[in-house]
Amino acid sequence: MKLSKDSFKNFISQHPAWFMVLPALLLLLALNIFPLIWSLGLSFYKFTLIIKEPLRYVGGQNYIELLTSPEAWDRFIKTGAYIFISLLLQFALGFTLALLLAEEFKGRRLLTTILMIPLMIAPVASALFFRYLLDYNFGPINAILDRLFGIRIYWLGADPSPLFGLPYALISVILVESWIWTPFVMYIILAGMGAIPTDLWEQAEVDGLSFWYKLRYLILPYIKPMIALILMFRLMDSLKTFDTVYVLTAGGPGTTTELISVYIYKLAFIEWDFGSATALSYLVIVLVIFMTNVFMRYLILKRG
Amino acid sequence: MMVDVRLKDITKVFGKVVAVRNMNLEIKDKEFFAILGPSGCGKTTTLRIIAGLEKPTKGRVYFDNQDVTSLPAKFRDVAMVPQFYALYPTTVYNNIALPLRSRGVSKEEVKQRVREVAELLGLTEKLHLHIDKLSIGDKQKVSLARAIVRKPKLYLLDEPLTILDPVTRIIIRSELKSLQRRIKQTIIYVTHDQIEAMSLADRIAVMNMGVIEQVGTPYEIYDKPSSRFVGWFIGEPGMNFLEAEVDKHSSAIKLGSQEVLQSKTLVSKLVEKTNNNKVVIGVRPEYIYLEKNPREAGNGYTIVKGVVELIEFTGTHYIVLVGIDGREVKVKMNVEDYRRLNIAPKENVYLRIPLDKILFFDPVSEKRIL
Amino acid sequence: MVESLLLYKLKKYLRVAVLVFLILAYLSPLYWIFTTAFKTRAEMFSNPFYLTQVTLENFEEAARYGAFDAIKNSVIITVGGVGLALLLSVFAAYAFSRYAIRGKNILMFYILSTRMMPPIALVIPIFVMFQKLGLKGTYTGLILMYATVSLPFSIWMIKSFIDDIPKDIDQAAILDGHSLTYVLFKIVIPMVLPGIVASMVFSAITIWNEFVFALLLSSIDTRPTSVLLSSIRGERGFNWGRIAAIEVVYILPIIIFVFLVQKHLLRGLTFGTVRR
Amino acid sequence: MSDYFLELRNIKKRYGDKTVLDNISLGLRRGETLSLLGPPGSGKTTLLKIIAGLERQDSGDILMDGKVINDLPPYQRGVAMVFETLALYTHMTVYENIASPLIAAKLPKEVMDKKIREIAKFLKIEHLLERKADKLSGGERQRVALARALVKDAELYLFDEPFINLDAKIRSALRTEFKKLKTTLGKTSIFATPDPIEALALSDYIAVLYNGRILQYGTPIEIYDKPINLWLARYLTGNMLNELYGRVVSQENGVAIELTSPVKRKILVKDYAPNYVDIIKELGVAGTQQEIVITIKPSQSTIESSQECSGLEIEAEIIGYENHGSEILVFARINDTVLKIYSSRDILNRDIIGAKNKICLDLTKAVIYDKRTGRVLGDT
Repeated sequence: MKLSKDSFKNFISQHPAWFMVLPALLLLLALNIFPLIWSLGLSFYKFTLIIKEPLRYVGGQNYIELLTSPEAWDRFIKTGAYIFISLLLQFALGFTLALLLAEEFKGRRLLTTILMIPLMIAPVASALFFRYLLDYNFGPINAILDRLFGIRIYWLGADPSPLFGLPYALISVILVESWIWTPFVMYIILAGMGAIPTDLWEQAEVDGLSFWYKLRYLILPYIKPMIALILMFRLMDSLKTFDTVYVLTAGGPGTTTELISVYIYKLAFIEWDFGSATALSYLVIVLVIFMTNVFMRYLILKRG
Repeated sequence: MMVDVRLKDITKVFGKVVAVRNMNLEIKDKEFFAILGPSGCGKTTTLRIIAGLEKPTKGRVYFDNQDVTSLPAKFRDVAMVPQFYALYPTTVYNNIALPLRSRGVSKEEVKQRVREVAELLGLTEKLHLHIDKLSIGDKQKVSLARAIVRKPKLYLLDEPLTILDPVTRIIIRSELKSLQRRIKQTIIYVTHDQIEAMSLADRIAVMNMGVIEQVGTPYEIYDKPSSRFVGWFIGEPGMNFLEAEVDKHSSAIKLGSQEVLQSKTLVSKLVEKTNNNKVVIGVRPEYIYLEKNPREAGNGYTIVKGVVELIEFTGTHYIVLVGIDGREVKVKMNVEDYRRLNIAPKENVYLRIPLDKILFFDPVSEKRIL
Repeated sequence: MVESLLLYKLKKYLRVAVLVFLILAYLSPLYWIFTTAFKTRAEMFSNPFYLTQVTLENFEEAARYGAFDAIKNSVIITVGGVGLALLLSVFAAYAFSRYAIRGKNILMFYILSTRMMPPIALVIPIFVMFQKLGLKGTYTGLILMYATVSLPFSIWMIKSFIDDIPKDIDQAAILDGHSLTYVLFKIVIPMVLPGIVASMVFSAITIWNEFVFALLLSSIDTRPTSVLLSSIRGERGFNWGRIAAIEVVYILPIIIFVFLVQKHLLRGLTFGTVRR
Repeated sequence: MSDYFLELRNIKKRYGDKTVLDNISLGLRRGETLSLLGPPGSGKTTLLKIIAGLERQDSGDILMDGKVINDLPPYQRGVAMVFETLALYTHMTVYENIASPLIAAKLPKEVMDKKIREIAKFLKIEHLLERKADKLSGGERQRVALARALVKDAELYLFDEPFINLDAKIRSALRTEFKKLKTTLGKTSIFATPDPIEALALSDYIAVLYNGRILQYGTPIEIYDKPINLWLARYLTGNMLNELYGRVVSQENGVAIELTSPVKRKILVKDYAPNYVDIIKELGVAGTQQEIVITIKPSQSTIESSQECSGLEIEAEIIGYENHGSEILVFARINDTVLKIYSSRDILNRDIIGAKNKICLDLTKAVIYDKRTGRVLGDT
């Protein structure tokens, strides 16, 4: 008994690292890695919780069905359009804010801190509140539009908007997501600018460089690698967009705002088709891995 | 264009730290002026105040009698060369040309002037290269070229040579010196390296803890330091300081039990300037000579007895630490003299000190009194 | 000189003015949340822009609606999840920082990959698993889940703080004659305490705000605030005052956190971009 | 059996495919100070950490008092160390920092307190004891680190570039203080530094490390007067070495050197450097026209025109100078070579820049190297 206790102690003191990592590793194994492998397995089965039907191995059938289903393609295209426009918006606004915040002035720190709030509060809370802001009858946004231009818009409806004819509901989703994430873009660009040595800023000041020269020869070279990174991170996160859509429109009206994540949710927990839902999840994962690879390669090549 | 710079009662406070305290300084037109001091003494802050990158908490800055205290940096027409070259991430040509182009100088003229400066500093071959492809020495040259090309009123250099290896440093230093002879402009040069300041400057201001201790030519500062700090800071190793007593009755100055000097005039002068008969003797390590055998004082020398405590070999010199009644003196000897003398720790030695190399300081204020 | 001094100063003030305007417009939704929470029902319809009469009736109604049970659930789950994650990640982070563990870089990749993964992909098998183990709808289940979710990030963040402490510090202590436990608890942990607090806050915010796992793994008794808020969606005729009141209670702690530890939050937020 | 207190035998260490230490063998007697001198990355820190037991060598033995201690954990080796980063516990006070090794040794409180105050007084940091360690200046931090190492009753003290981040002025002051301390305490110590002056000034013996190997071992004077290769010769003078290039030729009236740079001239060895006749003769006889490098330190030549020159006289243009106060280091150029010569400060009485001046190089004090291998000639 004593011997085994000693040898256990010995083992720990010989391999402290191993022992320190073990508990964390076990938890990750149980609730992350194992479930993921299991769900990969599930994607090759027909499996549902409501009907007492036994698991049925169908091979790649779930995948083939999804890849040939016009419904799935429709969701992918919607998600693509959504990502494209919201990234454009977030980048334009985030870059502007970052440029305005680039130089030191009184109150700069406070402003930068305040902008962190949209990022930190729950997306569910933001989305729910935008439902109020965008409400046709009582919402302040329509109230402002009414007073200024005498118009009101069905922000959460399926009517086509002037922007590429996308439905207003999708535009609203883009608006909310961009409201949440623009500060993120801004922070990363600011961080990139933070990498510009103070010496260099001051040199530009003493040399009397104009704003455009500063932008072109100082700021852009430094934030170039950041831009690729922002795109990568925002792409990954945008593909996962769920909370805001669920609360704002629940994918509706009809399926106008049914992005990939919402579609997976519906497959799994409305139609209870776990097999197809997990298969679609893995298609998304493959897509993300492919895209990050492209970005990483671009980054690595760029950095030599 | 020419300019003299005047700082009047400048104080700069960062939070609780006083970086510069009540500074008054006048830099003459076309002068090569060095601000010398240890790190954290406020020398860089002073330079930044002159550049307009920092606003003084109190006091005014004048260029040619014109108050520029609240003028932003870009309107002061000064050029700066920082310690770490601070180049824009683009080509050498663009780096030199951008300040001119920003000022709306015509394309042909920009080309012309960049060429000239590149020629001057030997950068012609490298104009089209990206700065990442340059050696540190070349980068610092580009930084210098960018300053020169603008023909500014005033050059501000902030330890521009410290990051270079010794050989390049010496080459660029020589070029800088000859450049100043040609362009004849006011240069303010900040450094912590006493050798650099002594080698380059017409005049030096020695700073310590936000205060200017002394302003003068290199040898004024070296030979007649105005305070203990200046004496210690200039020279390697710095000046020795020994607490001594003035004996009014015997007209002598005593180091512990030893009488080192006897002079009525000197003693009466010293008594006038101190209030408790205590003075500090200052003497540079290279002006003390060691001897093994006792000898009479006289003929402009004084002799002090001591014991060898420690010997340090630095390659070019020997530094011998000698104890005198609980005080310590460093003696700097060249290698031949040391080997001829042949001494070892714990041996008795006699220090021969020329009288004209002895200075006197006040023990309380630490200022030189004679 | 191309630009005059006057123009230079004008531009400078203009820039700040534009910025302040932009940010005010940007943050107006927050203004509405807070004013609406204190508005009377009558004023909500008659006057959408200002707040003239402050009332607490919305908060009373929110309490009747079960908002404070949900907040209590949020607190239990968050504290549990953060505590468990912290306990495990401090040890793991130290090991990752100080020892040559094979596949160290896997950690970084792992965090990135969890960021890539739609949470939906993970929740399906866990949903089934929890149902079989009887963990569905329990605090324990949610706490375990959230600890797992915040673990990789928490390890990375604490590790990055430990990395900032030179390894010489540990070696000096070992040479002084101290044991490994002493080095960890008396030297390293006190030195990275700000970092540990920051990572705790970061995990806490993540868990507090999380929605997908909460939606599918909680029950009526254990549902946190995010789920309560989303369930309002199904109702007809929104009581905006009540919703705003719940939201104020829900997001106020986060806003306070943002101001307390903003510098550290930024470090977590820009993970992988600033430090590489 | 040797009389060494510490002995290293064939220590080898690799990180991945990079050899950090290659066959290091050294010995150190009680009370001696050894310097490990070498540029950054030469393996100094790794060697110190292996001696302390903080890292393990791949092969080779460490012996203390003749006993192999390879498997002894760090705290049983009786070693104290000052790290390059100083490694202060920044969240603790100075007092707590110094107390650390005593707490680990489980000393009674009163004994501990007495020891801490003694060492603090000795290092003049008594007034800092209650201060937090991150609120100190560079010099103060250095002293605290020193105190924490010295308070421990160790048999061997290791110092890893402890003065590295200090101003030159404070650095040289601390150096002298440190040497005094060491002499007073009489402890055995190893001192790693990249600064030749520090190594020369502080140690009884120097081991020059280069790319993980010991290049030369000896007393400071041995090493400075005859560096084993050209790289070390340049390194020791901070690249201020004067170098003349030439080849050895044999003539009827004796062996001669045909200089190629910076001047073309043929000189008879017996006239200029009689002490080198035997060594050069061997090379000349072989008839290979061996190429050599003649090195002369700046202090071994003169620039005064009044003095008679018994060495090699060269005329060069003065392009700059360095003012050291009592001495002036003059730079003079001839055919793309810059010669460096110390002179008295009187030279500044005239405007010297741009002037041509005669320079006299004393070849009897020169050290001569084989140009091809870079090794010193006349080394046995």
